[in-house]
Amino acid sequence: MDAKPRLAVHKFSSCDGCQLAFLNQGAELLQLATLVEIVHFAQAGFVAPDATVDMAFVEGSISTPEDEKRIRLVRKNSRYLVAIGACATAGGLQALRNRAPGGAGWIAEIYPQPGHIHALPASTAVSAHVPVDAELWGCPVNGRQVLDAVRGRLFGVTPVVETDKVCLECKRQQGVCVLVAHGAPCMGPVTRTGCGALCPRLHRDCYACYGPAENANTQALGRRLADLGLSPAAIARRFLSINNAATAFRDAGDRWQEEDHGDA
Amino acid sequence: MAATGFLLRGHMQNLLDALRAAGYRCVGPQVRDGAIIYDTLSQADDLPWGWRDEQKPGRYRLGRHDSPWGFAWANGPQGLKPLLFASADTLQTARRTDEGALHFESATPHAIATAVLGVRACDLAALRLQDQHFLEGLVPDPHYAARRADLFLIAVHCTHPAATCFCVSTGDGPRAEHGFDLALGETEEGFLGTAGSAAGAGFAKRLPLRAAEPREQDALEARITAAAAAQQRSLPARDLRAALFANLRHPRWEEVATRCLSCGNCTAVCPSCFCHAQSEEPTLDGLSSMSVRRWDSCFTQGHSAIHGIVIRADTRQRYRQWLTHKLGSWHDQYGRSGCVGCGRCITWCPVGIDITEEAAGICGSGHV
Amino acid sequence: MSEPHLMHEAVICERIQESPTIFTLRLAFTDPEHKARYRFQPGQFNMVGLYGVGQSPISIVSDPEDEHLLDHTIRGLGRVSLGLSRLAPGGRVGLRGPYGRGWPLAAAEGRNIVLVTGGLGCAPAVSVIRYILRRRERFGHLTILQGVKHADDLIWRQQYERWSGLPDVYVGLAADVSAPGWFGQVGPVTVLFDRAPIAPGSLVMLCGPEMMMRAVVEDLRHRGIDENDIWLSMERNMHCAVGLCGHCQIGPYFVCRNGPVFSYPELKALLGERGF
Amino acid sequence: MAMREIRLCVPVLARVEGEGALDLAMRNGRIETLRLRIFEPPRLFEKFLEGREYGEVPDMVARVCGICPVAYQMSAVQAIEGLFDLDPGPWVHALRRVFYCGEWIQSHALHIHWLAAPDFLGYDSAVDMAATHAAALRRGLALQSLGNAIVSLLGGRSVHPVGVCVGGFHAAPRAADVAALRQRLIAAVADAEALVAWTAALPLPPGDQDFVSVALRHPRDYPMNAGRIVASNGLDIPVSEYETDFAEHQVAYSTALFSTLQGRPYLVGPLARLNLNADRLHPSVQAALARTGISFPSRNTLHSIVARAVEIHEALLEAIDLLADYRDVPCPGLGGTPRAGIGFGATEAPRGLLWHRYELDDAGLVRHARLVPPTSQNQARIEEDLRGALEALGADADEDVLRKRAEMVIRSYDPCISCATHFLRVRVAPA
Ligand SMILES: Cc1cc2nc3c(=O)[nH]c(=O)nc-3n(C[C@H](O)[C@H](O)[C@H](O)COP(=O)(O)OP(=O)(O)OC[C@H]3O[C@@H](n4cnc5c(N)ncnc54)[C@H](O)[C@@H]3O)c2cc1C
Ligand code: SF4
Ligand code: SF4
Ligand code: SF4
Repeated sequence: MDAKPRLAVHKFSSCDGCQLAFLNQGAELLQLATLVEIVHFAQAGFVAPDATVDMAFVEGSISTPEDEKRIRLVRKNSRYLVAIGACATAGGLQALRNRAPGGAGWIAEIYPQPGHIHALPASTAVSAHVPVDAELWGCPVNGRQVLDAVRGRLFGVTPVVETDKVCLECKRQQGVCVLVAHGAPCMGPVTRTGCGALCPRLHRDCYACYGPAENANTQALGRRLADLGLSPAAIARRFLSINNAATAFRDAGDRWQEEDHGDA
Repeated sequence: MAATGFLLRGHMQNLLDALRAAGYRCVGPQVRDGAIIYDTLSQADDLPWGWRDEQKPGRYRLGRHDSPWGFAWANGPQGLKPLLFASADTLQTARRTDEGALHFESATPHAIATAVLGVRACDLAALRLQDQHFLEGLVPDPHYAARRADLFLIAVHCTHPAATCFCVSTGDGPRAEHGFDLALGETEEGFLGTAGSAAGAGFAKRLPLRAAEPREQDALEARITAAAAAQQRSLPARDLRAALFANLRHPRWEEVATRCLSCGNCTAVCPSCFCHAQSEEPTLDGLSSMSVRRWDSCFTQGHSAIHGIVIRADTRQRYRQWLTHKLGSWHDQYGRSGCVGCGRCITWCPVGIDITEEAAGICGSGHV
Repeated sequence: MSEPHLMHEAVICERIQESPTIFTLRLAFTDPEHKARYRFQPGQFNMVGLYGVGQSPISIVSDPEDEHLLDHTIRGLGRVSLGLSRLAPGGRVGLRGPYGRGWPLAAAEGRNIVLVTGGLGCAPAVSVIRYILRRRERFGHLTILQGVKHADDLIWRQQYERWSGLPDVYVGLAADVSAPGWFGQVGPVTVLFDRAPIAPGSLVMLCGPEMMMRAVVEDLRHRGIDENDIWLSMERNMHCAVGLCGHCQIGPYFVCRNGPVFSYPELKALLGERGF
Repeated sequence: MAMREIRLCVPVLARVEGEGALDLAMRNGRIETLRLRIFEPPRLFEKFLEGREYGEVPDMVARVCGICPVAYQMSAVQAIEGLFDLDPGPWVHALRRVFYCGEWIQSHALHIHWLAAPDFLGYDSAVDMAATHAAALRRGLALQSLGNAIVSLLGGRSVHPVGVCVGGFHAAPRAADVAALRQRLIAAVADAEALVAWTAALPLPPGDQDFVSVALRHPRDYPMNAGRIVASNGLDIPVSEYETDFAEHQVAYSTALFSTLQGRPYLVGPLARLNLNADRLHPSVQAALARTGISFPSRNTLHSIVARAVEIHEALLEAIDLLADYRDVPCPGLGGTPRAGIGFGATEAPRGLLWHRYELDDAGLVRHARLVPPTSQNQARIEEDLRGALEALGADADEDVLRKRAEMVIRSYDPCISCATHFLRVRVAPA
């Protein structure tokens, strides 16, 4: 039998929620530890940030000069690099600061001495800095996603890339469409599946935490949200939320913001 | 068809009890999450008594009304499809030994005998289509077959079509004509029952039915006729297969693609759509793996992806595939159109795209 | 009821690397009963399952009357096929089949055969070449025309050379882009048609990218080949292979059961229509 | 005696949520400089919230922290509902408390087993403990899953749950699901009780420090999502007056702001809660606590691990009681009517008091937001604690002992540096 693959979990700018996809697995995490050698996963007590590994999971966006250096090192040391979560795949909610004309100005408003704060002008996805081998979208990713990726790697294959819309899963779960039946401004029709259609099953609108699906018709959905009574500014906010820097959503958000300013 | 007898509204529980006594799990309509949903039904009180639906493209609302009717609504998002063609189904389990040997086991479900109350004519027509697909094709599908085997169907004639319904134009409703065991027609005091099979006739004997009066029969007929007349939509009355395939470059495809979300809701609620995808789900330890099939849709990228190429990469092609299949090549495959006029794809399309309007627009019946 | 979704274990008896990305797995069912029961027609395919990963349709290239090994020549591309490429002899796969309608070999008997293939390693075509060569007396002249994009893409060079040395066999090779040492012609596969023996009344089998197949059909029609004598092997996404999952439809057809081999008139209306 | 200077470098402090740094300069057993540094790459939540509609706030603030998203959602809805003068009623209050119990259970169980216990048992990680402490670990993981299951019941998932809205919940769980979960909770009570005894029996180093505990206090309940802010120095104020007595200031070496109470460090978190509210515990929790022989209020901050186990026990019993007569309601959420003004919310996150203030305009859009997470409130106290604890080890303590103790002390606060981030480097260097 081959040596166990070596695994690392690295954290960048994030809320730590995606790492919990591992830490919340309980007994399965212990099982994982028998299948792979966990080399670096600081929160779980494994510390070897500079070790070379077979498979690295990266949580968080790149947002400081130090992050930039570190992600290159992680890339160099990892045969297979998986970006996990909205921060690592699209810059995260914190990428909203990329849009602020004065990102630095914001810092000044929160910190009395902004000079001590070292940050890059933008919070960006891992793929903006180094090549990634796979991306698992979601805020947060869940255990199924990360364990599938590890299992696939053990079988020598890449993870399945889920690109379908939330709606499909919503219907498989026999969910009642909240947009049609309640007029809720659901983002399911443009959002990537993976969560199990949690929000519509709890009778609420999806807020797109899994990022854009393939072939997302953001224009048509935006118009529908307008029919439901949302203002252009509110529609823009729907797109410019958790995955605001993902291309499809950023573009849609820009368009509706322009519309908003046009109206004003 | 002559009525077998009359069931008072207050005796609906007797019907459910009789079904249970006959060994059936009973599934029926009930109000949940703001829609009428088919689920296990334990008591007649849970039926949607006094509820009415209002449907239009992209919109569905339930409201109360003060008549005692239980079936004064058209249909909800589901037909019989989820009961037979499960939205997720394990097809086989594979186990791998330490030596690498593989063992495959089938996972055919042990279906329980199920009685469905409140089946609409359009759903019976769709059931016939799914039977053709899953049971009468190259090889019958054992999963569908297992669930289909012990199905007892109690139809209810449609008397309150929605604005989105057009079963008259597809020839599938509003009256349930065949394919049921028992059919009920709701009137002011209760239900006129008609047996549609030997099992249904046998079962009717266990119900507290009284003789139906001609007046009641006439009233029901009048209601069904009025329901048919009330339908506002229809498919163009022409050879749609020929017309669609003659119009593959029609600009309307491009236009509908600007509205369509390519979300697949229409295919998911469609009672005849059968596409599904199969995937492997190994356990973390790698010792076993399940092959699972799930509802898929021709509106997804994966549906037509072959390595490196997506045959239908854009929405124009996906919508066209759906419509040309549903209204066109179904004729070649199953001898009739794949549309039974239930109108679900119109109501449950989040942006309200209307199949009858698109078909008319593309096939050119007046308004292009 | 039969179990159309159930796989059967097969063992890899031999593995042949045909090119850097193409390999052949020679498989045998481990259950002797199933092995004895299993029959296939030339040109049919199996679903080959990689444990824990997925299943893919792969043509059977061995000869139905030959030994009891099922040969599959596979190009490593995605999850399943690349994963299969890593298996070694003794490894196990899942197998179910055979499926589909193969080449019209009965109709081809006694006729001159023209095979036009495009792109890398067209497995279904190789199966039919081998089939004909083993039953040489039953078929007329055999013309094999292979086109590739880049001269370096050509695989099985030695095979082509061997075949070209056989009596009553003509082999023509073309590359869109030449390279030093290229001995074939330069251009699309149709540049071979002027020199190649394509007698009227030949039966033509096509396999390759659809753009290429369309161009070839066009050309052949001008050369007086009857459209009923043109057969094409089609590829579509496929999950169940038994006409249930709906992925492989081309208009009215399910490629898995009405195909993968179609006569040109069957496909004429939709061939080249993007999206079908 | 020779001058003794120590230079130590631990590149990453493991088993904390997020990453930060500690600069330490010691000479002859005396600390000359000590700085808990948090390089939080600024995520600027308070700015993102500006211009957002109030209904978006619960989903956005959850993203401050993946480990205590429930706390962020609870403080936020409390603040907004307060401003709207909206009382969501007993059903919602009860279920929110259940929801919060879930987060306490999962967060505390995670901390005890994955982060803290290896310190006391001499391991580098919980995975390494698996062989020798299998049963305890299994029990801990089961409790952690149970906490997650409670949060998922109401929120669909345990990290960034999606069920909460201003006015209540988007959907009521089904009675059958509640009943099934409640049975699992009942079955776990013995485990929770055993966990209290197990943590109390850990070889916890002694400690005795003078510090001020700050927590909520409620007339009847153990504090969670309601009450006044009280402190062991006699402070007793309504939530809205927090800013009068507590102040945040920036230090050059950290991106997390330091909080002080009347200019002095203070403690928030499970130990502070227990120190101030032991009388509010469920009687059987009080009994289990009495059996440990540790008396509260405690002046040993390492008793935090016991306090966490006690709170798991408490949360479990509360959830069981609160779900006893569960009936689902058709529409559990109430839409608020926006109005302009300022709302305050404070709840007890697993790591301590989490205080929010929102100023909304009359359209319900956020004008200003201020979030004060527990970790920045504890930051000054951690430094103070480290000084005391490390100096108490004496001038001859070797580097490894110092480093281990420093990590142990920091960890006992369960600092959630995700509300901050980055590497925690412990450097013991000459001044
Ligand atoms: C009838 C038929 C016979 C074939 N015979 C051969 C052969 O002999 N040798 C060979 O190398 N290839 C053959 N192919 C193509 C082969 O099936 C695909 O290359 C293979 O499925 C790619 O799968 P993957 O998992 O490696 O790729 P991925 O891109 O990861 O695809 C994932 C899944 O999508 C589906 N899929 C993707 N591409 C195709 C495709 N081209 N056709 C059908 N389904 C696809 C499969 O279900 C596959 O498992 C044949 C295809 C068909 C339809
Ligand atoms: S509720 Fe949302 S996700 Fe579900 S079908 Fe409707 S639009 Fe799609
Ligand atoms: S439904 Fe949408 S917002 Fe909700 S969890 Fe799923 S992807 Fe995220
Ligand atoms: S027609 Fe409507 S339901 Fe169907 S894919 Fe398009 S937008 Fe979705």
